[in-house]
Amino acid sequence: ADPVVVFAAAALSGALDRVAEAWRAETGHRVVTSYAGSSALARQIRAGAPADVFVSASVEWMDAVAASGDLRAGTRRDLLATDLVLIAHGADAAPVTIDADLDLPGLLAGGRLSMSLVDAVPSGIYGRQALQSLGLWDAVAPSVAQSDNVRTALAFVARGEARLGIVYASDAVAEDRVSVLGTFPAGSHAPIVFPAALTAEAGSPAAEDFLAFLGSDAAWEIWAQAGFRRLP
Amino acid sequence: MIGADWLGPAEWEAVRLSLRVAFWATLASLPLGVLTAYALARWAFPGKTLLNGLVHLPLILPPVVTGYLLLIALGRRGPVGQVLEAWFGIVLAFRWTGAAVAAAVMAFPLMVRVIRLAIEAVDPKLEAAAATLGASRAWVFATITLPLIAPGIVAGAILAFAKAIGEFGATITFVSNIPGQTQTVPSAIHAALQVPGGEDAAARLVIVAIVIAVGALALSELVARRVARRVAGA
Amino acid sequence: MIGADWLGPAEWEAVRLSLRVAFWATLASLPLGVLTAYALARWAFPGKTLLNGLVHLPLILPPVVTGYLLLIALGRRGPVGQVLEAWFGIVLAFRWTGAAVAAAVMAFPLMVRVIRLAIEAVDPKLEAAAATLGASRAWVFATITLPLIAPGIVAGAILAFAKAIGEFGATITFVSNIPGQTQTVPSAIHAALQVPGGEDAAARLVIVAIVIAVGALALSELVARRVARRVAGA
Amino acid sequence: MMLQITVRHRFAGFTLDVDVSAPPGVTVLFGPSGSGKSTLINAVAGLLRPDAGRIVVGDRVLLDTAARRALPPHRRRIGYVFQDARLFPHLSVRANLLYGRWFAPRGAQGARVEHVIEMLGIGHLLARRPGALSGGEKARVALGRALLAAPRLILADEPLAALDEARKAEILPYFERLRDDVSVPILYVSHSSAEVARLATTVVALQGGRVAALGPPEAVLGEVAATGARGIASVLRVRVAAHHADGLSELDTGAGALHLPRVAAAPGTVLRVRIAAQEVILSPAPPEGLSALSVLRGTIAEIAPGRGPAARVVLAVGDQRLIARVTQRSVAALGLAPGQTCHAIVKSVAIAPEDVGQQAPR
Amino acid sequence: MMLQITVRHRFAGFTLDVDVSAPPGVTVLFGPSGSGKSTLINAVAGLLRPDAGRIVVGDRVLLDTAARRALPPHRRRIGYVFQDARLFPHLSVRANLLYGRWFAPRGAQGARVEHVIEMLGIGHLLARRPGALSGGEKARVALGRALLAAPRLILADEPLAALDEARKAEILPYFERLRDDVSVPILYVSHSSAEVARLATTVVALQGGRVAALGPPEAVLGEVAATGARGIASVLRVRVAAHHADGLSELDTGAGALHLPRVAAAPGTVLRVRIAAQEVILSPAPPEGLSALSVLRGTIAEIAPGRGPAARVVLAVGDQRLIARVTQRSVAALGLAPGQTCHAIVKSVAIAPEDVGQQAPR
Ligand SMILES: Nc1ncnc2c1ncn2[C@@H]1O[C@H](COP(=O)(O)OP(=O)(O)OP(=O)(O)O)[C@@H](O)[C@H]1O
Ligand SMILES: Nc1ncnc2c1ncn2[C@@H]1O[C@H](COP(=O)(O)OP(=O)(O)OP(=O)(O)O)[C@@H](O)[C@H]1O
Ligand SMILES: [Mg+2]
Ligand SMILES: [Mg+2]
Repeated sequence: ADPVVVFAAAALSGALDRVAEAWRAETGHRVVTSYAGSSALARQIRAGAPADVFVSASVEWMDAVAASGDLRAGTRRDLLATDLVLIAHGADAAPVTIDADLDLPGLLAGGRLSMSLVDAVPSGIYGRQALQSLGLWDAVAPSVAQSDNVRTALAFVARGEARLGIVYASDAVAEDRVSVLGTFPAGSHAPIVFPAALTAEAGSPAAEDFLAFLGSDAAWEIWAQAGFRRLP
Repeated sequence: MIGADWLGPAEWEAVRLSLRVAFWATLASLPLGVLTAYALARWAFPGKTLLNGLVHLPLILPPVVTGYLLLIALGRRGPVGQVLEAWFGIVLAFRWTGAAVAAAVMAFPLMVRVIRLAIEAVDPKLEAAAATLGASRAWVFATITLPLIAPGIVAGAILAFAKAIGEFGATITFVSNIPGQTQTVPSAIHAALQVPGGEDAAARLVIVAIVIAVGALALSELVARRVARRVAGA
Repeated sequence: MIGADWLGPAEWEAVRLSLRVAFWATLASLPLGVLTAYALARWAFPGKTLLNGLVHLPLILPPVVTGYLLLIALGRRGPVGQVLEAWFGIVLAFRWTGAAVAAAVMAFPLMVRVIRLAIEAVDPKLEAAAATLGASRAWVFATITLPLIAPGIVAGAILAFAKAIGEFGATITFVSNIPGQTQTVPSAIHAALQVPGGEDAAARLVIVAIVIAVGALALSELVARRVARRVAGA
Repeated sequence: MMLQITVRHRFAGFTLDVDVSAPPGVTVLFGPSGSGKSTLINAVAGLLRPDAGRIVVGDRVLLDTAARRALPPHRRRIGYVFQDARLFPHLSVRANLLYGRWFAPRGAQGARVEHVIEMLGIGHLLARRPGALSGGEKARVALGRALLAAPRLILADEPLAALDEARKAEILPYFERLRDDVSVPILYVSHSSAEVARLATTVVALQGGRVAALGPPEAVLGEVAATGARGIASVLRVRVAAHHADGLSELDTGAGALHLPRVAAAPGTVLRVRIAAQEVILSPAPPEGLSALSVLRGTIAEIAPGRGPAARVVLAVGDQRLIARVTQRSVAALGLAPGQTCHAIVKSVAIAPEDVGQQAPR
Repeated sequence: MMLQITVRHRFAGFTLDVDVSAPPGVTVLFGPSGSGKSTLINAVAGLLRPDAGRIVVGDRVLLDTAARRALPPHRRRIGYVFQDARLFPHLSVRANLLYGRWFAPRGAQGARVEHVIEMLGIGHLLARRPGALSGGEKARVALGRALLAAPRLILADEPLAALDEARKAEILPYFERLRDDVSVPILYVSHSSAEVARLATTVVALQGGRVAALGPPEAVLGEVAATGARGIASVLRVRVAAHHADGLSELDTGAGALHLPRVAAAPGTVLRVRIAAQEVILSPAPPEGLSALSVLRGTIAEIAPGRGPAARVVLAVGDQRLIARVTQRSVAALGLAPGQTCHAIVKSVAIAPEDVGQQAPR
């Protein structure tokens, strides 16, 4: 049978591969995953890409695909959630409480705050929302170094080029050259969700099955290990 | 020593695909590259500046934009893509052929620039001499100009090949990153870098890319030296 | 007509920055480019293949990798970066100078290839003639080789400039995107394309990039034609 | 095959303005460096599009700017020996030689390849590339390449300048045969008045882009203006009378015999012989006891003192004219005067092989 | 400034193997196309590194492969006139001419720029680029460029081949002056035996990469093997005796006077005159009533029949040798035999200006 083609946000790579492996062990079906930025994947699906399942890192891009009629109606659901964390270079930084009183400029001490693109990449957008709602943004905005994806943002901190960074909790778990200083309060930014859906082109029952499997308990063992949360 | 299992099957697949994509991208764009270079070097025609700008466009624009434009034009729902599919049964989107097209487009300015420079360096007196001996413009081109610019063509081709091996932004935007179908080595490297702890896999692929490219370079140097010696006439 | 407010201030800043980065990337790498091209074209030395491969590397590798390698080497914590900072007070990380370095590195293979081709096309008999008239190797280079390859240098420079205008992947990976400091036009375009409905903003910037590059191309064609006429000796 | 060339072209600082009409045969362009010879030839080849002009070879109009007609170079069927060789560097000598063959119409009769290769002495070079040839070798290959293109018009721009005397002497007869047997019209640039006299059916003397003199070599070579004093010569029509056993050929001028080293022509053949005016000695009385064997008897037709110490004495010998250049002192000492009978002494061995040519059919 | 050149070099199919030692002055390389002249000159210039060799100019060792010494070309202080001009296409004619000046040591005394430009007649070309020059114009600029480099050794590879007679006649005296007044050693390739006789202090005849003959022109030009029969000539030392009012100069040979068109040298000056063997007429009795003014009296030293109908007769005139080339028939008819007294008739106007040269100081 044809493998199930999954277009997934790059932030999910690794964990999603293990989920797919688990599914294959269970069903014998193969999954082929194309990782790229959510924007690129969404545009490709709208241009007729042969994808069966789309997992986006951005609600907006999922909306955009839905609006153009390229999703199979009724299959969309919010799959995963994660948190936004403040990280620092080094394995043993002291934790802080993230609230409006946090002396972020003091923590930066002239260094850089590494984030994803604050106008474009989801983690960056969430990060700015959080800083703004806490009233910390204006003080640190000039120090923000923006990367085009969250992995690069993480790498700047890991290499010590940037003192602090804001990334997903799911990204921070796998990097031992950084330590998590704290988690942003859930109310400081819009909920971070990864929606998933079948595309309008998806024909095979296997695709439906895989989408279902993504939310199964078996999958959640893997998701949780990778730092993701179930939606409340 | 390093065994075949040093790379996973998906990675080997990416290597094979990259080679195929780069080879065809280079080979298929070469005739058009030579023609374009010749037109820019030798002809005067309205719209020459435009053509020149158009050729350079993929160099100037971020690859993502080029890929996006390709997707809009050549995708299954794009105007050109629909024509290609309906009339010739050719589908580029999300196939390796599309990856080759993206690589060719991205490499085209390099190829044209180099070949054009070679054409401009040909002594028109030799072409004139050939004409007096009865060779028409086409024959002069085939028997004098073309052999004399052979070193330039080799250089242009190798540059295009290297670029095609390394192309990533336009490719992933146009044909996505589907393992076994459109995942080239750079896409695979990129994907590997997204995985926490994926640096090792990325490094292995980087080494593979380097080996391929250095091999191609060395080969091209050999060819170029031979060709140059022929052309120098010694 | 299109007013100055057609682009936002951040976008104008990006345009200014792109021009500055591309200009300095091209200018500063030109001497090294000519030297490298000359060495590859004319000298035989151990490690020549290696140098050739090294020069082509940024073409072959995905830009992200190049950017990452630059970060490792030239970042504040990188071995070279530390030396630069400690000895010369030069910091590249997160500065526009770093963006220029990234653009220069990415454009270097193109520049070198083109100039090398031009050098290989110079008739060694003319250089020999200059030597008999008393010119040392350096003088022969300065008075004969260099003027004769001027069209190649112009072509190489314009190719590098175009590439530098379009460079994005290595730049953002090395120096990230700091508006006003390292956010060049391609970064801005890339950012715009990441958000749904950002195509308009991206299109505006794409047009700006095209205008810049076509302007540079047209200028270079003018220069190249003059230079070529001089060199042809008519 | 008449040759009609009217060309006007301006370069910055130089204007070519010529109107030449020449009968079939070899038309030699003669004139100082920079006088416009190559420019004229380039216009005939189609490599230079002149400001205005009309060029007709036989019945083929190659160019007519008034009628906006210009045959492209590759349709002109020419064999152009460039002043600077212009061999194709990427082709072997053999491929260079055969290049024009590819494009000659099937069945066009051109020179035989082996024959040309042998005449030019380039058999041992065939596999080489032009970069490894000496200057004279290049010149010979360039000549061969043009000859082998089966051309209907040969343009030769100083084809022999880079060659030694011996080699020239081997190649010159080939041009004569082209002129006489194959009747390919030839436009030939030369600085050598010996070559001019031997080959030319018509001489065009150029000077600063204009025609200074035009006519058969007998006429033009007698003009100081066209050739410079030392180039003055007469060209005599002679008939081969006999070949003697001692290696000399007797040539009848109608006014005495010339004895020349063996000439390769059957008795009865009409040849032409160039006799440099400066090599003729005059003697009122029949000379005796001299090593010179050829004495022609004639009547002094004209004595023209030159600007220097020399004078030009024209002798009517039979129905032809022989020019002698002697010192004015001798004219006075010997009391030479028009109408007087006089003997012209010509050394047999002083007439070079390249000074004897087949009479061009008119 | 002795010139010592020992060079051995192999190309595929050609081996140069020469050992030449020449006194100061002009050393002319003479020989057929492909005999190795340019190769030899390139070795002296340092553009060709021969397999083995030693090249010494005066006290400067340019090359000594045994000692692994090779001066790079730019330190050899040469002025090389290339066979193919090789002008710098991107520089104006003026910049081409002055190129070597930049690198000449300060205070090196070279030719005066205006003087060279005037002699070569290239004043109107200075602003042009080489691409817009005629063949002969290129050759002249190339010559000027080499002369103006203030060289300590001039290498000239057929510098005059592309020029007309008049232009040659203007340039040749310049080389003589270089030889005699400035005493720059000159290595000169030529196919013209007139140039050889006029300029050469030493002639090196090359043949297939080897030295076929070497010596002063008097010796080498008398050899059939070295020059071909038609190049045989004698070179006589003569003293200017008087300049006559009718424009003739009287030159004393020690065995009779030569009368030549005015020679630009003060009475008493010693000159050398090349007399082509084929232009000499012999007469056992003193000739009378001839237009030829110059008669030398001598004794027949040697009669050598050639392969053709001609014979070479060597006359001892004073302490010098004059060679005549006459037919064997004349030798028989006049009963010429060694030891016999004989008169040699030479036409005054037959000696070209380029045949009269300053006597090279030995
Ligand atoms: N690079 C080369 N490779 C092989 N053979 C060569 C090379 N250069 C010259 N030759 C050969 O060496 C011989 C001598 O060449 P050279 O140029 O010295 O001749 P030359 O005496 O100058 O002749 P010319 O009067 O025709 O210029 C020729 O037969 C030529 O073909
Ligand atoms: N492209 C050009 N632009 C300007 N002047 C030119 C150009 N080509 C030739 N000339 C000039 O035209 C004149 C005639 O040149 P041409 O080459 O016809 O001379 P030529 O008679 O062949 O001389 P030579 O015997 O020296 O080859 C020369 O004075 C030359 O400088
Ligand atoms: Mg000419
Ligand atoms: Mg030579």
